[in-house]
Amino acid sequence: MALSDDLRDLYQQVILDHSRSPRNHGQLHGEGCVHVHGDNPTCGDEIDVWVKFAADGGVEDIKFEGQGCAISQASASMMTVKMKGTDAEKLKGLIQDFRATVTGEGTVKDEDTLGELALLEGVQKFPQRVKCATLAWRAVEQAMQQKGEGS
Amino acid sequence: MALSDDLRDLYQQVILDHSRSPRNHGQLHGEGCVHVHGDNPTCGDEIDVWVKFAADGGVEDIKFEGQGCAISQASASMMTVKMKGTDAEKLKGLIQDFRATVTGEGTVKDEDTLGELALLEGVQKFPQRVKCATLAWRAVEQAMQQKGEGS
Amino acid sequence: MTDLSHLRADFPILHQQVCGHPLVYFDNAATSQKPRQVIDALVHYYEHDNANVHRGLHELSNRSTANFEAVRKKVARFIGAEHEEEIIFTRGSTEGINLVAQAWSAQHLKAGDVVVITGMEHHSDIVSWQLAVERCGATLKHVPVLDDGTLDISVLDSLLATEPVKMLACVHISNSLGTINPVKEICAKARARGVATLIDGAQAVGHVPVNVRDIGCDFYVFSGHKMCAPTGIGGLYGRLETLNSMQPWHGGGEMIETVTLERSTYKAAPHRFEAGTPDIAGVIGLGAAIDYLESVGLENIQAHGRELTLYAMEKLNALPGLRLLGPPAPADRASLAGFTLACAHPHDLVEFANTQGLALRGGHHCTQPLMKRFKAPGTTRASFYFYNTQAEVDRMIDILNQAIAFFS
Amino acid sequence: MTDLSHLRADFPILHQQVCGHPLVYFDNAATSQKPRQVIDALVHYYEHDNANVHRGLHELSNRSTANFEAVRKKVARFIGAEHEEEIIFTRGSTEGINLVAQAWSAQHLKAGDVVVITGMEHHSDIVSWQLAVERCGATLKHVPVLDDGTLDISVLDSLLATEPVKMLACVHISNSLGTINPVKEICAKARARGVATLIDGAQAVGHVPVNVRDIGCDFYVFSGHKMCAPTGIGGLYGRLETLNSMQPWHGGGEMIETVTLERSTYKAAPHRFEAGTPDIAGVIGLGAAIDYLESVGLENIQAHGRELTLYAMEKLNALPGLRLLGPPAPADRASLAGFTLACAHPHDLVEFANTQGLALRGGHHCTQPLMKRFKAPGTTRASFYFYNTQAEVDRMIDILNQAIAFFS
Ligand SMILES: Cc1ncc(COP(=O)(O)O)c(C=O)c1O
Ligand SMILES: Cc1ncc(COP(=O)(O)O)c(C=O)c1O
Repeated sequence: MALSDDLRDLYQQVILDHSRSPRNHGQLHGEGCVHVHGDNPTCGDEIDVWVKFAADGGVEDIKFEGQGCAISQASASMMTVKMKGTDAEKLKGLIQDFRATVTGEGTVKDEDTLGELALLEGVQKFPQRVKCATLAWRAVEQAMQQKGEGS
Repeated sequence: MALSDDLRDLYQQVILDHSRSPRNHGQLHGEGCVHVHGDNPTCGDEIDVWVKFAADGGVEDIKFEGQGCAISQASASMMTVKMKGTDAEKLKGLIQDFRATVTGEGTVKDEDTLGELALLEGVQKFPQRVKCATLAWRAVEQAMQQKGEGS
Repeated sequence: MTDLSHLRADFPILHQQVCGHPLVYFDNAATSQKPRQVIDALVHYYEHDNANVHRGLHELSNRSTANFEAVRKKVARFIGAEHEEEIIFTRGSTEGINLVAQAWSAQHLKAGDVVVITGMEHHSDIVSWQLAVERCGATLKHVPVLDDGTLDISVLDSLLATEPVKMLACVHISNSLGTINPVKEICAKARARGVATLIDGAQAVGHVPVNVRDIGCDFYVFSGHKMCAPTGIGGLYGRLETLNSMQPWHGGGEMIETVTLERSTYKAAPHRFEAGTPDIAGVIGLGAAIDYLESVGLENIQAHGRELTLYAMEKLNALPGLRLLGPPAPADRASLAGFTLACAHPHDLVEFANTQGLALRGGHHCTQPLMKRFKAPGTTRASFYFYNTQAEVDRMIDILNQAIAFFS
Repeated sequence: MTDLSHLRADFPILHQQVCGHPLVYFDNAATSQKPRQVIDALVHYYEHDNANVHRGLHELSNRSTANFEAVRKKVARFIGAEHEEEIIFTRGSTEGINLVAQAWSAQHLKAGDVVVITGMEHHSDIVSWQLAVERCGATLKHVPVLDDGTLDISVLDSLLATEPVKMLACVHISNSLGTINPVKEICAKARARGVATLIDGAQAVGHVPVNVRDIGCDFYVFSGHKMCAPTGIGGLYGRLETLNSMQPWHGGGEMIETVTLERSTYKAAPHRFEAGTPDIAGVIGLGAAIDYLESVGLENIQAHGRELTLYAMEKLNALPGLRLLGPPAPADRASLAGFTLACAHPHDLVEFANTQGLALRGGHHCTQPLMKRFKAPGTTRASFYFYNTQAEVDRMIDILNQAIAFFS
């Protein structure tokens, strides 16, 4: 009973590893920190993201807590790794490229920056999991908006 | 294109004749007269029956007005002819026998009294028309009840 | 005449004998027949894809959900809605009207307000609004019907000008008269006064091209079973912002975001208004019906209906003692003819016709006030669809002639 | 073990490959599959009898009406109702619950009253009552669930003794835990206090013998699609005098006696609560499903389910990191198993299973408060019906073992 290739693509070792041992797990407090809660009510996935924005609008530091499926938690963990220290310009590109990666719509402009996140390409074959993969990302977009409104 | 036997049985010449020229058409007023309105809301058939009961509970006089299908109007007309002058005992028997005739349930006890009304037997083949044939009869039953309550 | 008789082969039910005669089915305004293609879609669904929608992650559920939501998109396109989220699946027109009369009214109708309907509404559009105004102390008024079977628009104008009207509910095509109402003009008048509009399209969708954006209504309802789709499915169109301004109607699965024992939050339209397991197969069948009707072409369906009605009206008008209700010009009416015969009550006529294999409908057609308006105890109605033929109309006229001879 | 595997031949959908593996369908609590006999009944209806009910006098309409009303009688017998007039056709359990929560409450629930539900209700029974109490200023309380997945009846006793309770709504069989509640005992307690009762039988009818008179409830709802019938049809049982004490719910055709533009009068139950064209084919299909289930035998279905669940529970309990929710004794539960696995989230597990052809369901199963109660983000649920086999359970255990190896 061999596992299907699609399934192996979806749950690559790196992804399972991130879901089991999430990086940047925890909270951030203090000035300049924005906290956003996101959820996928139908599946019950939940995420809390804390972002400390840099002066230029980039991400100085980022942490998260959450519960949910391997895809949502791994995506959050991998996202924080990539985002930490990213400037505003790159941040926007990264978000766009990631969405293109998991949906298969649009083109990825900067493969290098995406790095490991490109592994989440396997989600394309599982359209109903796109909202799992993008949960943390939507929280960050919301944080960017909140920051924008605050300043 | 011969007409079906069932249809000819339903609309016998006598029945059509009664529906075209109803007997005992009109109203009754004065002491001892009971007036009842009946309808079949789904088909729109309507009937008004006036009964002057005799002292023994029989029918001294009876008239009706109404609008509706040939079956409902013919049945009302033929009913008034038979009921006029009937004593209480015979009245009950007549009503039971008529119901047995049109529904095909139960047995007719007194064919003689029924007379012409036996022609409405054709209704048995058209179960959805039973309520047309019995419209006026239900009104008389209601009148009997009202009289009973009044005395 | 537009010849669509080859399509009869798609309808298994038409090829049967009734009382020893070939069936002539002229009761299409009550419900239409279903083509093989729609029946096959149901069978295929149950034999291959059946699973509950929205909640699963397994293959059958994914397939069902994708097919189900694809029909929402199809319906939106078919009736000219801007967003697929504007389409709510209902059991039929009646449920759609009740949804609006309850959920919209709860938010937007209060004591002293006026709801306007017309004298030619179907009971569903009368009774739901009677119940709605009763609940909140509003008042129901109506636009009367003129002798020619059209609406007295001058009364509408004066109601809109003088009364605190909040909602105008109007039938697109009258199921008793065949009148096609000028709904675009009517909705424009209402909109100019800030009055919301609900159009009852039970007799229109699948029979004439319908575009809700062009009509400019806030709500529009239709029944699948009258347009080749299965029984038990229909649709409500609502403008997105209007729908999302309304609180939920029924509580249950699929319409919620989070539920605690204390309180709940709700999804946006359309799911907010689709509590519980929907009629999934019905939706799939509705999609197949739309595909089928589009392959025939709405313009062809309309043209054929108009020609057949013109033909039938000429023949009917020649019968002694026959009074035809509704607009005299076939261009202003849909493909049905409601009439009275001096010598026979509708029920006797329908009974007679049935013994000759002809399916007509007699009665008040769920429009009792309209019958009273025309002083008819009821009418006999012949209603056509694209699979009906001129030969069938000839057969009807034959049978009516026999009936006249029989009952006179 | 009760062997019903020969019945698989009646279910075309079961004989397919999913992701290259034979389909194992364990999502029966979401919806059941349909036997050939039910599909055939639908096809026969559309190919021979299709016509609108109640309103016609022609042959097809008479046939449809007779067949339609015959199913009402059949349903009444099937669930032990005294009168066929006590059966109202609905889209499913959710619509039935909402009908009661709206139409019964309008007459019988007022500010200050209390409605009691339980901690294991489906969202449909939580949200409809939340909406109902909100409308009139009543209060919603609940009977909590104990660790073993049964109700804390002592809390019910004290609520009934101390609160102005007017309605008690309780699920017959929990769709998440599998708990079979002692509904007869519960209804007796309520009745002793003059409290009305609504039992949600979505998971019970067609799975265990149900007799509403024996249960002694005022209302009982069920969904056809969970018992081999088509989607879009279900039933509400209500005691006749209770139903006739309620005002209409939806306005429309079939539920009225006379309509004027000013006011209307209404039919008695059941038609009072069936406005508009019903899902006629759905009703016909429901009748065919009942015939089918009775030919299999409810006792056989129940025995088979119990044996299969016992077998599955033993195997599941042996898996590392698996926590089974609900009563530990299979005799107290219906044929489903909801569980969590330490190493994998339900959605990952269901996704994994699907690639092996196994259809499980993962998530909150429309019981979010219950998930919170058991501190689970959701569960994975395997739910069985009579056409499932021991070999399929073995296959599931195999796949779960692989999943554990994969995700750990
Ligand atoms: C004009 C009109 N409105 C509403 C309805 C009600 O539709 P349904 O019975 O499908 O809910 C009908 C059909 O009976 C109709 O003809
Ligand atoms: C216990 C219970 N109640 C109510 C429902 C709702 O049933 P439906 O979605 O068929 O209306 C379900 C099924 O989802 C259920 O399992």
